[in-house]
Amino acid sequence: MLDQAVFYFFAALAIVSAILVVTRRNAVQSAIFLVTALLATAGIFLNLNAEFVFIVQVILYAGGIMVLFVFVIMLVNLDVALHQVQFNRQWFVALIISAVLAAQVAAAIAVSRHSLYIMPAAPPETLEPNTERVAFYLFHTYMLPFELASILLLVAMVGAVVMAKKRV
Amino acid sequence: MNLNAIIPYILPVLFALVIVALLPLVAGYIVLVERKVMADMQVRLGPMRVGPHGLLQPIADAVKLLLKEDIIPESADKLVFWGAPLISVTAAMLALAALPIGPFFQIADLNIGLLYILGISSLGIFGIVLGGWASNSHYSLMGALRSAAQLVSYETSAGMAIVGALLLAGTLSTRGIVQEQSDTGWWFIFVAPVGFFIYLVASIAETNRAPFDMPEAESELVAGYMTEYSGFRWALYFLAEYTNMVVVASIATTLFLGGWMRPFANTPAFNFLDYLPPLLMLWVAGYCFRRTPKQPVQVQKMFMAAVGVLCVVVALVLIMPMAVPRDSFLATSKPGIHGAFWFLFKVAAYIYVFMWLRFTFPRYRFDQLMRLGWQFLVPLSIVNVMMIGLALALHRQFGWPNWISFPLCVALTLIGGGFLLATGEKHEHPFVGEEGEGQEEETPVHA
Amino acid sequence: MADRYSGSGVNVETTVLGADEIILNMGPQHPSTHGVLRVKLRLDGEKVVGSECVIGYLHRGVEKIAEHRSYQQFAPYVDRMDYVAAVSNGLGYCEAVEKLMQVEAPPRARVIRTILTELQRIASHLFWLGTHALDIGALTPLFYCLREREEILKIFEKYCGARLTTHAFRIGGLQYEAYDELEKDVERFCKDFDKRVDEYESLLTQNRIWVGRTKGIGILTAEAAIAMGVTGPVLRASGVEWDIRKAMPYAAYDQYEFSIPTRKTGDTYDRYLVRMEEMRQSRKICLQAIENIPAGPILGKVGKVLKPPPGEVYHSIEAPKGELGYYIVSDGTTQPYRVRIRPPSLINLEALDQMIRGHLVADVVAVIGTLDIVLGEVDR
Amino acid sequence: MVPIGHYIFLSVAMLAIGIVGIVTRRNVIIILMSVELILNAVNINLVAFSRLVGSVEGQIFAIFIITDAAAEAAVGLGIIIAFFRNRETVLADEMDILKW
Repeated sequence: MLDQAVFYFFAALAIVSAILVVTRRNAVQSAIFLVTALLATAGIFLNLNAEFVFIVQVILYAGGIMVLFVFVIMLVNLDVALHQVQFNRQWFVALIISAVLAAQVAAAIAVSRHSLYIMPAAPPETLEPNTERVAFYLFHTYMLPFELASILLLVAMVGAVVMAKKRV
Repeated sequence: MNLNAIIPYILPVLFALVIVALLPLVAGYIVLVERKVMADMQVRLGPMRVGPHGLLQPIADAVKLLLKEDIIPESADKLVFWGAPLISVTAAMLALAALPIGPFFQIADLNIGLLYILGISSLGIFGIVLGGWASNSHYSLMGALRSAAQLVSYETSAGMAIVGALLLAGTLSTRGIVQEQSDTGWWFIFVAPVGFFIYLVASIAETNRAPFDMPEAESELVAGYMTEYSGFRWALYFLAEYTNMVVVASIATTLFLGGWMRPFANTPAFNFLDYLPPLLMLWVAGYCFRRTPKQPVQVQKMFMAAVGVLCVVVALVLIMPMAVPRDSFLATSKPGIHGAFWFLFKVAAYIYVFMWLRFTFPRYRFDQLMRLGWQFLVPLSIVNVMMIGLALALHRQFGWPNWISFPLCVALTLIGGGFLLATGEKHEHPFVGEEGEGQEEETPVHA
Repeated sequence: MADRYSGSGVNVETTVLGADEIILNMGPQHPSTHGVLRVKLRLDGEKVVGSECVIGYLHRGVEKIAEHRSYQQFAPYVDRMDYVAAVSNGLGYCEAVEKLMQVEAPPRARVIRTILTELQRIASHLFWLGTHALDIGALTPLFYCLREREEILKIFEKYCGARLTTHAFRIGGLQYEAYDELEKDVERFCKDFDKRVDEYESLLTQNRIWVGRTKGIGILTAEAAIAMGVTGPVLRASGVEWDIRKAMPYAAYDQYEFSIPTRKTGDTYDRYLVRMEEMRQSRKICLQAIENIPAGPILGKVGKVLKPPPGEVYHSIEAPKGELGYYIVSDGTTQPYRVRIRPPSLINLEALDQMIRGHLVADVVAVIGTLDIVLGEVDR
Repeated sequence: MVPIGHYIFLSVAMLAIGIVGIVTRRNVIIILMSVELILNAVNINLVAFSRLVGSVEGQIFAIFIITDAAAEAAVGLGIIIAFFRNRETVLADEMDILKW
């Protein structure tokens, strides 16, 4: 009961703010709504007993990546940019893509509704609290991807510094 | 709906209400204490007019701020300008949810408690950045940008310092961390002093306090991101800042200073320390009563006496669990009451250190701040984490006794710190040397 | 007017701005421009690439007022220029008029003038130290400095009844006879003062942050300083040993032992050290002076109505902030024909642009503080 | 319990919104933000199915995706800053030359 209320609240919040992200003229306001969408998603994660993903989402996504976004928006924000046309005339393409996507998913759900539709109430002990299990998987089974991810981050960091530097 | 289903929610909601209701008052009185401490260090008296010894000053200030005209600049982004202080305050208050004020007084004991506090309080930066941007003023924008850069940088080292303590505790739950310190009998400040130092510095920077108060440096940026704010919105920023101070002080207390534990909690020989809290309160009460006849007005006399009586009541509450028979209900409340006292006492001491540093040191320059953060604190915190890991490994894998492995690793960390400090001296003033090459601005081809 | 004093030829308005450059108006309402100075900063990020000082917000036409006042009537006006060091202003003016009239103040007056002026130098430097430290973020030294400055102001108050704009001297000597305990008061102040300076130094001199904020900031080489006519502690910190008290002694300075502190680099830290040492030297002068205050009249032979012979005179003294000069042209009437004042703050302010180029906004504040300008004197 | 289909629906909706953003917006920063929305949509699916299956491996992949998003944001924003410095624009359809 409470679970469902929380989910639908966060889901609605996420969708509404996601729509606002792509429709606001001002990039800073878009960023604010993106943060809201991400936090709403984080709430959904928490509702799914994924505490660690929740906190990673909050710290990294909302607290880290989005701060970077806001920072860059402020650096490049031009008053002129606000008065320019903000949208391409490609609504048609977007609509088609969305429609095709929606149809696909609807079909998928319709076909497999019996196997997928009802989520089994997961036994509480399997997933709660699972921070330790996440750590176990991360550092045992998925050790190599983890290290690769850190290398990816390093490369990205170097790349970002090189590109954003003033005089190369 | 079943009543039993609601009961677990009642107490946390009650605690949350208490904290949200009391926090503005607490923040106001921290400001008063700060002004008093500052005055004492600067051979002055500080606020003395509103109430005896200025005790009603926070309330007068609050009333003034609430009644002030709410100015929103003409060219500001109204929505963001309106919402930004709320973000700051909300983030700061949410972070309090996972803090254990004594063993019984906690809103929620999350199993990711510490990460939760870190994550939520890192959201407060949006309030600052967006507020600075929305004001549409150069000073505000520069304050906001500085603050974004500063908070992101120092969160790194604060996080690493916390990782060090987490390695020792082996859990993320705030209650578990205190329990671990209680079990071993060693506060983590003695096991990882360097980690505590890093956290102290980083937490000052994170709360934008002097000597790292770059975002609001009043002599450079007027008031930084708050320049265009006034009245109640400004008060909200202020509330957020002081709440954040309480939050970082609570984290430090929980992680490094033994949380709600009394000093020497496990040594029966020091049990007389249990009488210290009531005695302290009685001493404060005595001071209040002594000063009562010296107040100029009848009302002030009564108020001063009332403060004294309040202190006596608190002292009685503190002494009550020890006076009653051992197995009565009141006696079992002793850890809760005394735990809360010691927790708040340690938080207050930590905040006092903040104030002390603020009134002693000049302000860093922004590039120096960043250099200190990235070239000294971050490497040092990494060294610290590695050394704590090494100490734990030596102890657990090779069976070295604790009293060898930990001092050894602290010494190694200190050597690392000294090395960093020595190399850091070399790059002092990058901007003076750069001036020559700054002239030859390359022109973009297509511009 | 603004272009004339920019000292750099940067005309901010007409420069095409690059993408990263913004203009920041510092002042005239800004906590650390020490009054109503307005500095237009051209910034690349936080780095200063150019600046222009806009002055005149406190212009009161002091020089013009002089032409419509008698010589005595004008004396109180000079106190309002550098209001932090009113006694020094008065001394300069009185001595200039005395030189014009070819009279001399009696020895007793000259010694007491020296004592009060040196006390004023200490007071001015204390005020500078407090506000400079406040600009750099150290809150506490200000109150310590004001505590000592208060003692000096109390001495002034006892002597002439006024604390800030004292009007302590009179053309030809002193306004008032020294009160009985002047020596004792000055001695009591001087006895403690050395320890107090040590106290300030213990807060700042070795402090890593203070050193980091001041060393290498706003370097002014000796050549540049001389070329721009910079005087006072700013010049001496660049390594030029020039002090009018030694070079062209006035009042009773030729009788006393003191040294001129100088430093080499000419950065903010050096200027800080020079001023700290100057306070110690001033204390030394005061101690020597109170030992032997000659008896005798306090007013030389000047009439009730001052009518200097036609002619012109330039006389300058070493005010706390640098060379304070008065150029007076007399046409033989009771009112000066023209008075021109050379305020040290104005000339020193011209070095600002050169000193802050390539530094950060925070350094601008430090450099404005270290120049020790008083806008009352810059704008007159 | 919430049916898994609703999670999928949420995820698809966010994906669609992200695509609409990428296709229709001119501002590169907002395009990048739309990409973040899409990655987020994927995360919702991963975590929901991880709960459904009763294993945390889905969460592991969500964490990897967040890492990837961080890298992408850093590089993307670096490019935007470099581009803005040279051309003073953040509009995608003005990025019409290969070299400058």
